[in-house]
Amino acid sequence: MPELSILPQMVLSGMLIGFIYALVSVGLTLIYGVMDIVNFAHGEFLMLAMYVAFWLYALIGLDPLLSLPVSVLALFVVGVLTYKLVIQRVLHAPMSAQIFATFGLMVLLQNGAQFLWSPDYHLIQEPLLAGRVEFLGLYAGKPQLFAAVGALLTTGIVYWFIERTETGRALQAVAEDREAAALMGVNSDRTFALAWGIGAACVGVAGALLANYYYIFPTVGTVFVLVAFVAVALGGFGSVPGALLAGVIIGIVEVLAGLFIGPAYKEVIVYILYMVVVLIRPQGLLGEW
Amino acid sequence: MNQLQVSGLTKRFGGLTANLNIDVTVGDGEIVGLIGPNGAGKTTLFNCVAGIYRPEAGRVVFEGRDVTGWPPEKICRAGVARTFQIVKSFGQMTVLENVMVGAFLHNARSAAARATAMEVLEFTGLAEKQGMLARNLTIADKKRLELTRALATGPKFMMLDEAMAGLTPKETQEAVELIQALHDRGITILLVEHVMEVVMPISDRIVVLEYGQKIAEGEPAQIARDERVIKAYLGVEYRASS
Amino acid sequence: MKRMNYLLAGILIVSMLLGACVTTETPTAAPTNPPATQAPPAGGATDVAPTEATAPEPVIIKIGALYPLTGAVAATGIASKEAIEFAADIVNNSYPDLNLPLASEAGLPNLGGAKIEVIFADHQMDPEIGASETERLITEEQVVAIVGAYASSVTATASQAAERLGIPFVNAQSTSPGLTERGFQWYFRTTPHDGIFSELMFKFLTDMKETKGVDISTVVTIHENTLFGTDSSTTQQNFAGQYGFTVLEDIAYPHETADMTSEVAKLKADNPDVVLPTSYISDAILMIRTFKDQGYAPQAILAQGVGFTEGSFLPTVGKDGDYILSREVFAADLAEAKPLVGQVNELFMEKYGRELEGATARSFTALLVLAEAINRAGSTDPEAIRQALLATDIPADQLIMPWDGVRFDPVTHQNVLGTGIIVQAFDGAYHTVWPFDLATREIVWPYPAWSDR
Amino acid sequence: MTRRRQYLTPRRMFLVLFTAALIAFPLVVKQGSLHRLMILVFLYALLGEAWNILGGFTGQVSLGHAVYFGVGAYTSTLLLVKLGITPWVGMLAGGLVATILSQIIGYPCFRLRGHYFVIATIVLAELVQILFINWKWAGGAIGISLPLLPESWLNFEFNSSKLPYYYISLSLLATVVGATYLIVKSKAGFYFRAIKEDSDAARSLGINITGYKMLAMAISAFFTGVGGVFYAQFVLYVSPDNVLQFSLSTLAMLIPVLGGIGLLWGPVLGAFILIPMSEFTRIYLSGAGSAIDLVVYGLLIVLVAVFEPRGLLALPDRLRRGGRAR
Repeated sequence: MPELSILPQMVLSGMLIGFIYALVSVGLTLIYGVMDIVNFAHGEFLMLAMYVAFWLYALIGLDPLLSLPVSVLALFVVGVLTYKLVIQRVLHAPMSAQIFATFGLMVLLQNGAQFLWSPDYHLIQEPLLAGRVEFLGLYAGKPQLFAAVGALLTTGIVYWFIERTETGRALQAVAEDREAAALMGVNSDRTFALAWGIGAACVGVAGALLANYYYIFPTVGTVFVLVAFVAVALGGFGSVPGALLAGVIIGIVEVLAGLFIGPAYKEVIVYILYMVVVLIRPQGLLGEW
Repeated sequence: MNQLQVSGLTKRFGGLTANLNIDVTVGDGEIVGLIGPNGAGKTTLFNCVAGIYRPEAGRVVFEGRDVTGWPPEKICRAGVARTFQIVKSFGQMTVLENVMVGAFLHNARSAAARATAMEVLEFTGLAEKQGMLARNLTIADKKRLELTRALATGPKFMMLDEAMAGLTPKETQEAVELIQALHDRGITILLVEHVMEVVMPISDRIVVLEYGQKIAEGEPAQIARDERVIKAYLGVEYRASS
Repeated sequence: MKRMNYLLAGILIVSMLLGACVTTETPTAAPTNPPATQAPPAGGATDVAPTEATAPEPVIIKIGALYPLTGAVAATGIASKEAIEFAADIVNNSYPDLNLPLASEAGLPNLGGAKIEVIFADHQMDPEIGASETERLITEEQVVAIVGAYASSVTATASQAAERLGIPFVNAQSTSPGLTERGFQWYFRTTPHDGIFSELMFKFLTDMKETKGVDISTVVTIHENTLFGTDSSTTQQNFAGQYGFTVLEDIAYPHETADMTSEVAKLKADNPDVVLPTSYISDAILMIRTFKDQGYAPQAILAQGVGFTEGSFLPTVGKDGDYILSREVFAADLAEAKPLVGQVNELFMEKYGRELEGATARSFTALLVLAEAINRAGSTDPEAIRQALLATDIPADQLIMPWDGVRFDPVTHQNVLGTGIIVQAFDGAYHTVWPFDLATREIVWPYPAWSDR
Repeated sequence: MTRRRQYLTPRRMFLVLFTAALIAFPLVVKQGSLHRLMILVFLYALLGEAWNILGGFTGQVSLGHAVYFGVGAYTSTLLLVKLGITPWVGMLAGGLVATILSQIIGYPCFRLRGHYFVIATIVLAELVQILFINWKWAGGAIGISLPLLPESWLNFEFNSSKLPYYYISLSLLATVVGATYLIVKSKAGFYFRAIKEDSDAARSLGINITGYKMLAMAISAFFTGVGGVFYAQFVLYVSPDNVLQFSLSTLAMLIPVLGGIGLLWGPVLGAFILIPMSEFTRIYLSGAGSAIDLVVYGLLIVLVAVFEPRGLLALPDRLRRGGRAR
């Protein structure tokens, strides 16, 4: 049994991975909040973002740090296209049909990636961000630390955007009541497209940051997406701060559970935590019905 | 004897009080109209009785049984049927199937349920539309279907929430006749309306709410004369039309 | 629900049904030998065709080969397929200068120079498909024996099907120890299993203690918690006891976990002399990265192959992979001690443009072993072949493997002479470091601290 | 009612024709591989049909049905391996255990709505899978290979021919479709659909919606569990990553959604298209692990979802305009 002195370090490390979970979840929850659709291809958006970062690095030696804007832009486009080509057409279909659609997209993207780029694993060898920083007895990998900061910033920006800007309010209005919003002259179609764009862009950030230190392969999305689903539900569907909070909680719980109960059970503990929370608060930590 | 007795009922939503200490009684076989301007708390009271909301204070007694806070399905089984202000028909099911859902409450077998359903459909005059999908009906027919569906549960007491809102005069007239017919079947009726014209003539008694409180109760004639009611709600146009 | 729909449903379904029959009636062969539909370089067709053409001779002996030709591990499957075609070519044609079974003569002498034809089937890593493809190979293709199936979970069901139908199943690569404990009559395994490999790893550690005088007594096993990892760590713990090592802890972690902080933290807390990881590639990559991040360096990291020895592992982790030790079944640099390996490797290189490695070398060997047995049996009767396999005794010098030979245990049918080697990574490539007489590089011990890289 | 009668004959005709075709199929087509394909079609049609009762008719979208499949498979297998009880008893037991589990899972989950429910079912399924991975007594991650018993109906093992499996799976499917038909026509069926359409209205008509959701879940889980038992006997190998894998949960949903969700024949049609489709794309398109087959597979799914979200059975209906499917 490891001694407790390493506890602060573990909590820190847990938070660091937690911020990544959060960042992946934010996009998901945003899309959900605006239009009640869970994007099962969300993990594949992350995968695409990571490949964008990787190829820019492999082909023109552009560091993920610098290619971040590109990934974000690319994913924004991917999001909008997904909405225009697929989601728009299943907006009024039953939930199962919507899941069906995004699930198909997931299969398509995963295997499209394997078809185009082979199932091989990639890792960005010499990113600008490397090594670790040490402070008051704690340490953290620079890329992880940077990713955490990036996650916080992005979440903050998205939150500010939704709460404070005109467009953001439009998003909320549409989320509240499409008809009413329409009367107020909000074009719900454009708003939805925007939501998908931003949602995907968030994953774009996540992918670029993750590419700094995580391996890249066609099904890398699946490693993160289930956690993201849980985080979104745990935080409350549609709640951006909720996703952030939940992501970090899950990160910490995973590490501590792994440490004290055994890595084989770390997910179990997270799932149990989730079930307990939603049974007490069916709408999740910060969500409302 | 009073079939429904609501006493001292109070319902709050966070800060605002939707119903405050309301007493309403509906006698066996009566038609009672519950009226009041929008936001007077009619639907809230209605939902407290129907079991959608649980009141903070007060009791709802139906046929001598305290049904306060019972869930809707239990209230229904006790013999209280209701319709919704915004129609909630089962859009993807046919008219007959809609009504059969109601009829199944007292029929375990499909054949029996179908028979009951057909009987009430004939009664409400929707029989020839039995094959249509509910979502393809007109508003008037949807409201009628909802009423038929509720009737199929064999209620002693029916609560109709704005059964006539948004209907053409002709449709309204048909609706009034239907309500009369229900009454003739021996069903007690509580009407929630703010369209005065239709409530006044058919109601035995009228209860008036304003700002969540009961401001008047009595026969239509005296309600029509009640100054507070007139001031609060009716305004001139009712006098004019009467 | 609309009656019309029933009707149309019916018509659609029936047409589907008929469609199903018609469409597959014609190209039944398609699933049978993907070569036809495979990318040309694999060239199954191009190899087999001439032998069929130039052999109006007595018989063609059909052998089934079951591999994952699509999906995540397709790369390995395709490579194994090439190795098997290569072996078939060596049997069917004359290679006098190779000291391999059946290399010198063309075909199988005891069967009037009969040629062997290998029919491939794709199991996609799915146990159910594996079993049914085996049945199809046996019942519809009339193969006399089967080689396969790479993944242990598929081998489990496929060999079961072969067992039921009474056809020999020679297993080249599956290393789950339990497979040879099932008391099967028709299942033979040429490759050493994880038990043997695990023992090898402890023999190596003991040898290091005795000859190099390193001071090691404690180990921690860390493994992904599916079939492969669980099997491996179980056997490792048994042998640790036998060889006098203390297992401080057995850490199981979920496959494809996103983060290994807690796993490595436990390792640091236990602070063993040697870490014994059993991982697939994704976890292996993450593990090494986390070691680096947390600056963790035990005396030695001794891996149970697979994730750590898979082709793209070292290229992916780059220099961070250096000095990792792993058990291996084969390494091309064996050529330095075993010229035969060099000869075969060159031929394979010029034919398929890639070096032999663990998977291919073992597939190659398995087919030779099977062919040699069929030849000795002098008949294609399954029971005769089974008896011949039981009597197999191929000396080490006729193998490209670092084994002491091939001889099957009369009960379990496990090759009792199989063994492995220990390799270590030096600038992006693995080199044999043990047994010392096969070593091509001097072992680096202990594992250097990350700070002095 | 009258409309029903006048349509009855063509439907009967089709049913007879269809059943006859299926019974005759293996006698006409002798290829074992095609028998196997059909067996899979029947099995997955059964899964879809079972899912449809909960997800299609009652509108509770579950993505955790792998649990019931796996638990069914494990139950019969453990009974056989540990106690030597014939799988036929195991089939009943498997269904029952799945049903019981479904009630344990359903109780908390039905307090959740919409996507909260979906995610909860996924999470619980994952949880069960992890528990099985770590449950040594039940074979842990390694799973259990079923003992090879002499081929017999009692042992539920056949190796010389797949025909018994074919007819067992066919009759299982027939039973489930028949049962579903009766359920849909019954009180419970009407209540299921009412709950899906509008739960408030349903309650106002005296329906105990939680109770009926649990009932739908129970029936659905039972059939799924039985399917799992058949699979275990067919493949003779159960492990957490073959009978408890997430893809089973998705497949159970994809099939009815493809064919026509909430329609009796939707899952059957869905399975008859999806399973052969994925098999054939695999056989004809899969080159050297390029995964092009799954690319096509995914693309087809998206196309169906985009152009006929109500499922293929809605197509004829769309042609007859008015969109009156479901």
